Amino acid sequence: MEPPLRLIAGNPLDQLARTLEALLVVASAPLPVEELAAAADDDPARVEAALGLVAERYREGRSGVVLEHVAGGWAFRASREAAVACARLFERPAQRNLSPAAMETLAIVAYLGPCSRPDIARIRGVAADSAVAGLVERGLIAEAGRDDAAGAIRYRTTPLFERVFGLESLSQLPRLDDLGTDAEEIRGRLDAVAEKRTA
Amino acid sequence: MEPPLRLIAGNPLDQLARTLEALLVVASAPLPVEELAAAADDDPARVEAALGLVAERYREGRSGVVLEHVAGGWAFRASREAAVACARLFERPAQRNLSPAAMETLAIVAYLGPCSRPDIARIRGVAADSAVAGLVERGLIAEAGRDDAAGAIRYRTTPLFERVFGLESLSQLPRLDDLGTDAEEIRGRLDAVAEKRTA
Amino acid sequence: MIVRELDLDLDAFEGPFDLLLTLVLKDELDLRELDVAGIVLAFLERLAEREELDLEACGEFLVLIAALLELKARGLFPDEAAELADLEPEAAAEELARRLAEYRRMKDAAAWLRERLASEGDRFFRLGPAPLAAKVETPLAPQDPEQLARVIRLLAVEPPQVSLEHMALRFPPVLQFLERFRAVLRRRSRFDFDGEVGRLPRIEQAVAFLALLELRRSGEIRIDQAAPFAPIRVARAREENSNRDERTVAWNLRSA
Repeated sequence: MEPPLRLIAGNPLDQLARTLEALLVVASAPLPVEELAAAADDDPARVEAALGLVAERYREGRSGVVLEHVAGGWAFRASREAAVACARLFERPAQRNLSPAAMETLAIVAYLGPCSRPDIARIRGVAADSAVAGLVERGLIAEAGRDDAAGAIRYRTTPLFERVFGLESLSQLPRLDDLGTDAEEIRGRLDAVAEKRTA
Repeated sequence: MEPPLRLIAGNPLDQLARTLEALLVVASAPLPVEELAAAADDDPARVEAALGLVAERYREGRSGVVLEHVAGGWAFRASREAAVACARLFERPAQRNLSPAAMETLAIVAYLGPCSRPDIARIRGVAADSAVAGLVERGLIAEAGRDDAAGAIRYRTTPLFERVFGLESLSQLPRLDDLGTDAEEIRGRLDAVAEKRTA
Repeated sequence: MIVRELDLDLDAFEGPFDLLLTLVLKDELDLRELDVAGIVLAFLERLAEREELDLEACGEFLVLIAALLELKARGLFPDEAAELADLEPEAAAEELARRLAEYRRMKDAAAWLRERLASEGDRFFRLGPAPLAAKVETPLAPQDPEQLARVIRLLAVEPPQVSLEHMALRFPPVLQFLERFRAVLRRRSRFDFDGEVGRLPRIEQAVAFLALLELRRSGEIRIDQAAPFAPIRVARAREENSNRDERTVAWNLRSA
């Protein structure tokens, strides 16, 4: 362990920092700053400053409990160095055996959500019913109402998805434009094939 | 905050103490020493000693996270000085709303009268097991005998449901004359659409 | 190499290709759940293990997989098949390229997620309430009953019209063609495949072709074709074989 953080006794933020620690250890989901401020009955700007103290105390290498900003809020988790010990004790049903079909379905819902099973089947070329059911059961996606026109149930990713994948929000996903090949390039290849055939 | 605990860097128990912190922060129930030792892959006596370090670091007045020894083993809890803040945290989400799946399930049971899970799943086109379980837990629907044919448990709405929706009785539900004049007719209509949807 | 004995290990199906075809034809396996690319890969792998190119196997495979693909495409996109067909070739190519690009991007997004999960998988956190936290009940806010009516009305929304073309996909069981061809061969010793089924919809022709392969496999018939695209001539095999093999075929179909 590194030498512990020296907090000046009587630092006016100390008590707020301890309150935040308490809130974070009982919370069952990441807490946004506004929610922490409301519970601590304090100013959001002061809460942000106190979170800095807490983050310094609970960081990888210094502590087995680590503060992280994830899924739109702040949460405690286990340090990475303790992952093997944690794995011996706890199962992680959310991420067990995610098949390629499930991963593709998850990607489609994350990028295009809310979207329905027919939408997903359209892109994947394979019906997605069982993949969708599996992801719902794992809590990675959830129903988000029905499509007004066709009446199909639509799905979106859950905060658990962001937490499992370590994302602060969906905006942290890489931009679609930066992924894969664009339509122009594929079009070029199709044309090349067609020319060969007619030649 | 009191001056932080001075752990001698390189204390052989430090790493074990950090592992224990990690295990305790992800546990959802108190952990007995044997379980901690098995997960940390270490000796129970050493685990006891390391727990002493952890208890010293996480104690009332020093930290908002407090290590507590209860009947079932060891667990983290919030410090007493943060009790008011924690109470505010848990009181706040009073405006909880129903998920789309729960609302749909509830509407089906309210309009069609006693329905079994298979009935609901057929009409929705997707399983409703967790929605049904959630509504039962919230007391909005309750068991109402068994299906004549298949013997499946049927559910009906409760007086709490009527209170939450501000209804004196089910006859006050908004009319759905465009779909049918009684429960049987509406059920027939929904069944027909559901069949088309799966075709 | 016998195409129909090709061993498959797919998400939706595990077993020989033959059984898969039978299940599809008997409507016991949803074609929409089937990864056709997986079948192609399995075939190519098997092909690569051999030194020589087995032309007969390739031909048979192409016919079968094309039939499967067409069935599946129509099942998945009942409306769009017609939509694409209505487009000018130029616009159709553009649309196809757009869809392929979208598909590729999603494949890459899935790969990114997989890597992310691998690198973030050592972050453990608690799911659900803390061990010693007071159990809290979050009371429901007062609700508007109109929501219930709205939800039921959405459930009564008619799904998009399924094109009639889709109805034509209710394709006949392969057994029907087995019997039809046997009946023809009882009257005549040979017949022309196109002459017999040429006027049927393409889907039924595909099923008829499967029946033809089945009959040849069991030794009931001989098939001749002078050149590619030339008429397929079907002839009775020797009598003594047919009785025994008829039983085998019936058994195969029933047991599948």
